[in-house]
Amino acid sequence: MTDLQTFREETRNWLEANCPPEMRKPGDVCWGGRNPQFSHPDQEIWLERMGDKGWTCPTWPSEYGGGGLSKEENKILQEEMSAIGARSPLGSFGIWMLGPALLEFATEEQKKEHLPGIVKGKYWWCQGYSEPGSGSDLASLSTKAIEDGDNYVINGQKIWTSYADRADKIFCLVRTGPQEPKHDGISFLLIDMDQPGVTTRPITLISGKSPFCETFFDDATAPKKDLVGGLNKGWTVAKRLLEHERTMISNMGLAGGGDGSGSKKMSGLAKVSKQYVGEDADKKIANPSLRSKVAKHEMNSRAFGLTLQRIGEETKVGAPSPAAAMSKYYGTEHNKLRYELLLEAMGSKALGWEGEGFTPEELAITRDWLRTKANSIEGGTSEVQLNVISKRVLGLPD
Amino acid sequence: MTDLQTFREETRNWLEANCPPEMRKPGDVCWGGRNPQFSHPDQEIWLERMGDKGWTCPTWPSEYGGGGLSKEENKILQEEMSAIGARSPLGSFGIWMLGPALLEFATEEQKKEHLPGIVKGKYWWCQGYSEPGSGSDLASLSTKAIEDGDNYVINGQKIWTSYADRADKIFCLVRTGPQEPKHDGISFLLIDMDQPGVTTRPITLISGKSPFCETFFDDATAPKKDLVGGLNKGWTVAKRLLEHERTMISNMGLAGGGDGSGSKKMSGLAKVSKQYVGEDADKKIANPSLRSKVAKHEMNSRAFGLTLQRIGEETKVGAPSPAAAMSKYYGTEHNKLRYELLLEAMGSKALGWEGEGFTPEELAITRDWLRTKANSIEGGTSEVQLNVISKRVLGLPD
Amino acid sequence: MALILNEEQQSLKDIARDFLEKNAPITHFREIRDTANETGYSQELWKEMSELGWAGILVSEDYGGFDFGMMGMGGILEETGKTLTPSPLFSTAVLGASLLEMAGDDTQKSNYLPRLVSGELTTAFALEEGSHHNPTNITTSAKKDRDNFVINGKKTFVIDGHSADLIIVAARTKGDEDDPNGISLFCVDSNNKNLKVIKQSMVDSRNCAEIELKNVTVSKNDLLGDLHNAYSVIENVLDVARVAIAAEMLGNSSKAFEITLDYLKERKQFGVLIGSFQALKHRAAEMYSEIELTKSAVVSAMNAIDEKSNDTARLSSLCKFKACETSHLVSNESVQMHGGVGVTDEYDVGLFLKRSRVAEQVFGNADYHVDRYATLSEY
Amino acid sequence: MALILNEEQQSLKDIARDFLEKNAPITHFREIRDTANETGYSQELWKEMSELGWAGILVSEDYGGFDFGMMGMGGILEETGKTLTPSPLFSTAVLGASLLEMAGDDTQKSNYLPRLVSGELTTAFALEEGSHHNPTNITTSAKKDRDNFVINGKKTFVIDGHSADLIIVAARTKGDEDDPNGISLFCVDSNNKNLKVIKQSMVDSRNCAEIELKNVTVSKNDLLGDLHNAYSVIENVLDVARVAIAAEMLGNSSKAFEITLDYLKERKQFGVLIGSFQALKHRAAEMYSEIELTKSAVVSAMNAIDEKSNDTARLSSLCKFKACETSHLVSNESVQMHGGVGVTDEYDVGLFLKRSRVAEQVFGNADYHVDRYATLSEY
Repeated sequence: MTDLQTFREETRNWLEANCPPEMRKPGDVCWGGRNPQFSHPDQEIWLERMGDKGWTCPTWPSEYGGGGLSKEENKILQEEMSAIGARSPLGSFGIWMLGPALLEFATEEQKKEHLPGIVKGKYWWCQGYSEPGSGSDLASLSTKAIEDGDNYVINGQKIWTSYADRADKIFCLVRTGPQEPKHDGISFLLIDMDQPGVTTRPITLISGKSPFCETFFDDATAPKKDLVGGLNKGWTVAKRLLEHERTMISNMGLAGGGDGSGSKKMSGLAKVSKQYVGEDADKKIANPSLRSKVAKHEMNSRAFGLTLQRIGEETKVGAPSPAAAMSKYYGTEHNKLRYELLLEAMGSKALGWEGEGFTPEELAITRDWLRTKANSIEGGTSEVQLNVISKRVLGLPD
Repeated sequence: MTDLQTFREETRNWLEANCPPEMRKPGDVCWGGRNPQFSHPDQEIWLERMGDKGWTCPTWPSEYGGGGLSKEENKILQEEMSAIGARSPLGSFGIWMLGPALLEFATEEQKKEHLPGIVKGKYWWCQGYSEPGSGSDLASLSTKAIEDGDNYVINGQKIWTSYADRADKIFCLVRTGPQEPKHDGISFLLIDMDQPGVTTRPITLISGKSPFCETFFDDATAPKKDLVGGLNKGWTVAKRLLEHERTMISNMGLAGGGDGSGSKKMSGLAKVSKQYVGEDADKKIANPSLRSKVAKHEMNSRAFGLTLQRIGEETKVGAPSPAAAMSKYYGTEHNKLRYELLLEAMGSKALGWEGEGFTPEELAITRDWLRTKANSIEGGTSEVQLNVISKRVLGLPD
Repeated sequence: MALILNEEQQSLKDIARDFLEKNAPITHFREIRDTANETGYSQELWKEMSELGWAGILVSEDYGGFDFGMMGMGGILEETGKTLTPSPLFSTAVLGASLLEMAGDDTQKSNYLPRLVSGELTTAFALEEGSHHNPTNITTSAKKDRDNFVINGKKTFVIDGHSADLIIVAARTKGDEDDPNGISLFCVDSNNKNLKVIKQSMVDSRNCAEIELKNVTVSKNDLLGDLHNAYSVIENVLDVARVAIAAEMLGNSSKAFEITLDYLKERKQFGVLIGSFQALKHRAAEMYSEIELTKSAVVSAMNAIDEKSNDTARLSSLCKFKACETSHLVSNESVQMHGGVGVTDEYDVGLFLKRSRVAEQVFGNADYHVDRYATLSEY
Repeated sequence: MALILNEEQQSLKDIARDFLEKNAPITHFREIRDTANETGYSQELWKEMSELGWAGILVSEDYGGFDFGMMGMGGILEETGKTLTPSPLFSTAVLGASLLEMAGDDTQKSNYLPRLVSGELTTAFALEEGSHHNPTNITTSAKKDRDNFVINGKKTFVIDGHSADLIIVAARTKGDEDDPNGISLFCVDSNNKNLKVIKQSMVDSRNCAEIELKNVTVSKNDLLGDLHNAYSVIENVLDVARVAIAAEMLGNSSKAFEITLDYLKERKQFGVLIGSFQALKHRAAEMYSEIELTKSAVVSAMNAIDEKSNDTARLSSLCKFKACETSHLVSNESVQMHGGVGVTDEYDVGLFLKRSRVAEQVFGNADYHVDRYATLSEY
């Protein structure tokens, strides 16, 4: 038996013994934090057990509390969890965004201080990048951090800070240097949200309530030791994090769209179309024009899925390829179109907001449709992505 | 009987008496010139009779050889000519472009010298605007005219000069002043083509042979008195002429496209589609996807036709309205799409170049399709039109 | 064909704009929405609109109306599209008025129209039964029972159906589903105990209802128009209604575009106004072209209705098609060009997006009218 | 699924690029065109291509071929798409080789394939009868007459039909028009006196023919594959051919795009490079995205053919669809972005436009494959 086979067997046994029954059913994922909310007692047990093993962050080094697994071992862990339907133990921007940045840019001391807390879900982290005046032009940010003894004093405003109203800490881009050249005066700072100088206000989106907030800093403070990556070197950290974010969002373009595989079974869009407009004697979607739009969309879904796969094969490394800008652009525009087609297929049934007269699924489509409109804005607008492609990939002049 | 009724009766009688039988059939229009070519002797008679009456240019003042007709009278003349199928007596850029410019900008002496020759078709005029280095950026033209006694000496190259190889004279934009500010150093000059310093070379287009030429000036000369509109004031003349040209081209978008009227009879595109892909039991175009594209196109044709009509009603004056840029843009893009749809409808039958295996109509469609590709380039590219709309109509900043 | 408003029509439109900007700007719509107003519009505002004569624009003078035609009504609707003003203008002054005018007998007209004109009576047209517009898809049945009709069935997407006083129901009196023959219209009092009305809370915060009819009994005097033969009236009324909603959508698109242009001229990124970015400029110019085309299609269809042109059906489909296409494009582009703030509820531009999609579905979306135009053109 | 070429396949493609750039650049195509070359390609060049082994890539080793698969052939075709090289590669090495390989008996294969591999024998597939691709629309009839078949009918859009040595004809041996059953394939010598071959001069200056068959008599030994049941072979061969032409179209689009990018980087207007205009940049970036998607669709379909995937039909339709869409877009945009010179014969970009439209029609345009994909996906 190879090491990997042994690992698989041990993992399977451990999961069998330690994953509580309730956590083998679909359901919400907890986000940890100082005042964690568990929708079921099993959630707390599951988080504690997985956190102790470091399997909330399976590939992180074990000296920082991570699982220390190889890529292959992690793949096995994911497969075995999926086999018993095990829920993810912890949702966290700390895991998805801050952690990888700390691993790459932080000092040994900073890693030791912050990573174990992320692994165990002790703090709920949020991200403070955008500001009202700096959307696509992120580097024009103006939130200031001024030195004051061992601390920085922070003043300014962030926007689109997801879950800021529930988070314990924020990783933040702040201006520590002069305005010009603007990229060179930015630092990456970790700030505690639990202080009087920090207030938040939730943002209502066109799709309804949202996790987004505005976050205000009014003489807030952070210790100097929590500046990551060096004074005025925050832009490097930020760029890497943005790349991760874009890849995350571009993959959304495939969520539910197209089967991506060789299977003949109808995909969601075609099925919904048949359900709402009916099928003809040949089992075709009854409205030929809608059928043609649906088929084109499914074909593009598949071509896009194959492209992500091809890019993966081509790069075979973790570093984002130049095609990442294309994926973010195409994936989000494609996803928006998918929802427009769902609306077209469902007619007046996709136009409900709440209450009676619509099924919960129908109401969800309406809200999701509105939510997709932000896909091509958040994490770099489509326009910015097209700029990036034309400049970096195509070499067109400024 | 009103004056107009009298005029109609007289016109009808005159046409009846003077329009030769051959000229009441469809056929080619002669372009006059020093060495006119007539495909039939009646063509010469018809040109002479109409020229003598000034009815080649019905609304031009009679002191310059024109017909001196009012707008209403001209409308009657056109109606009566159309009633007997009378062919246009003369095709000429002198009539369509140069004449209106002379009437607006020339001195009395220049008008007296040049307009009567245009009316009678004595000279074939061509237009010398674009240069290889100055496409959309017309004002960057570099063909130079240097003073030399009573003359200008001209050196440089023009491109897209229609029929330059057959024309007797050219109206030309030349640089007479300094390069910067570039619009202020341009003059509008009339040059005789029959001199050793002028040579031409025809341009073959992707659609085949074309009336376009390159025209080379190599120490060519023109008398100073043939500078129109004042030294270094040629840009004003040019702008007006370009507006006329755009209106002319944008109207092409409707040529053959849509019936524009309330009549139910099938338009060309739908008819061709039925002919090549057949119709189903309900008399619909057999391919539903093509049918939908054809119908959308016909609907847009109609909406565009109604828009031209509405703009006409709104302005009710000769001056081009701000919507002219929109008409040029939309009309040409729409016409290009129309030909793409014809190709789609006709399949492999629209892909012939010459010779056997295709009908003459099919071969003409292929060539015309290729020719339409120039519509959105000549007379101001679509990109320039969109710039103009966003700046002048929408007031967006530079 | 007149493709511009005459002086009277223009003046009516100008008055409407001034009135709406003052009395029912977008903040008014937000207030109705955020207070979860039960009727979905301000009854006081509707009273004022009626006093201005708007309810009676399509009603003949014999019944207290002003017979001012679609060229008049369209201009007002365009203005309400700009301010997103919720009111029974469409359901009552367009749909109800046209149905009663075209199908009603003298008794019915005398009974309903004067009250409709004065703003006392509101109406709704219970037509649709499925998720997509289909005026022949009528399975709701009306069976004769001596001097009465007994109606059974279920209607959906009934605009203002939860607040109207009078519900005009399309029901089948003979024939099979999808047969245009055998459809009749009935006047049903909304207080009828056998009506089950469910208010549908729509994404645009306007007012629709699902209406279930269980043995709803009406007198034979409530039959509106000829027995079995209501379809041609329905099609005529639908053409009027399509032009009306298209006019509103034109206003919607124009205003969303205007708001966006303003934003492009004031928002800075990378040190310059975003309106100076050529890619956005070109997209703006394309939207402008589409809006111009839509404008022409709408005004020509309004004119066709007033002149009783025999090409009204095609022009009505043309203008609904262009209105749908343009408002789809403009609403999406407007949100995108606003960037982050475009997807917040705080900015108005999202409200136009929401209204756009609902209006697109009213009496046939773009696809429906492309198909219809081709069929009417015999290809 | 392998979505990138392996080393051998990549090396074959690199050799092809070098060979074509040296021996058959676009100037070669212009020369063939401008001298009105009778075969429409250089026979000498074809000999050289065959010596490189290209004619035998899809032929099994038993008959002298190299059995190198579509991942090999596709790379070469992509390169010929870039140089617009005219040759019988598609008609002979793809269509002829696949038809003979899949349908031929041992005698037929031994007779034809080695000569095909060596470049001696060229072939054409006479399938289409109408203006639009439709492989079941076969009315050309083959009637049994003792040991012979007598063929009558008319074929069109037969690629290389005027120059091929062997014409493989799809004819109906039973059933009605549009019935997939009852279709058979026959080998017809192009010297057959009863063939009337009319060379069609196409817009892309390639080589097609209309072929009329009047009592063309062939022996029963010339029946290729099973009597009546050729349709499944035809569909399989068509799928190979669709992927092949899509690979060529990908090369065509990539090169037109490259030429255009170069132009954007060198042409100045208003004192700046036109490639700095944001509207053009965004359109270029959109083209780039479409080309990337097409690339993935093409390579996955090549792979499916080589792996005999049971999803080959859908992937073949997917890649022809994307190739058509992309080449349509890119060819139009390339001409437009070149401005005036783009519509002159002197510049190459128009040649790509012309080739694009012909290739779009070969064995199904975008619409055809959207419909087929949906049908195969059971909706």
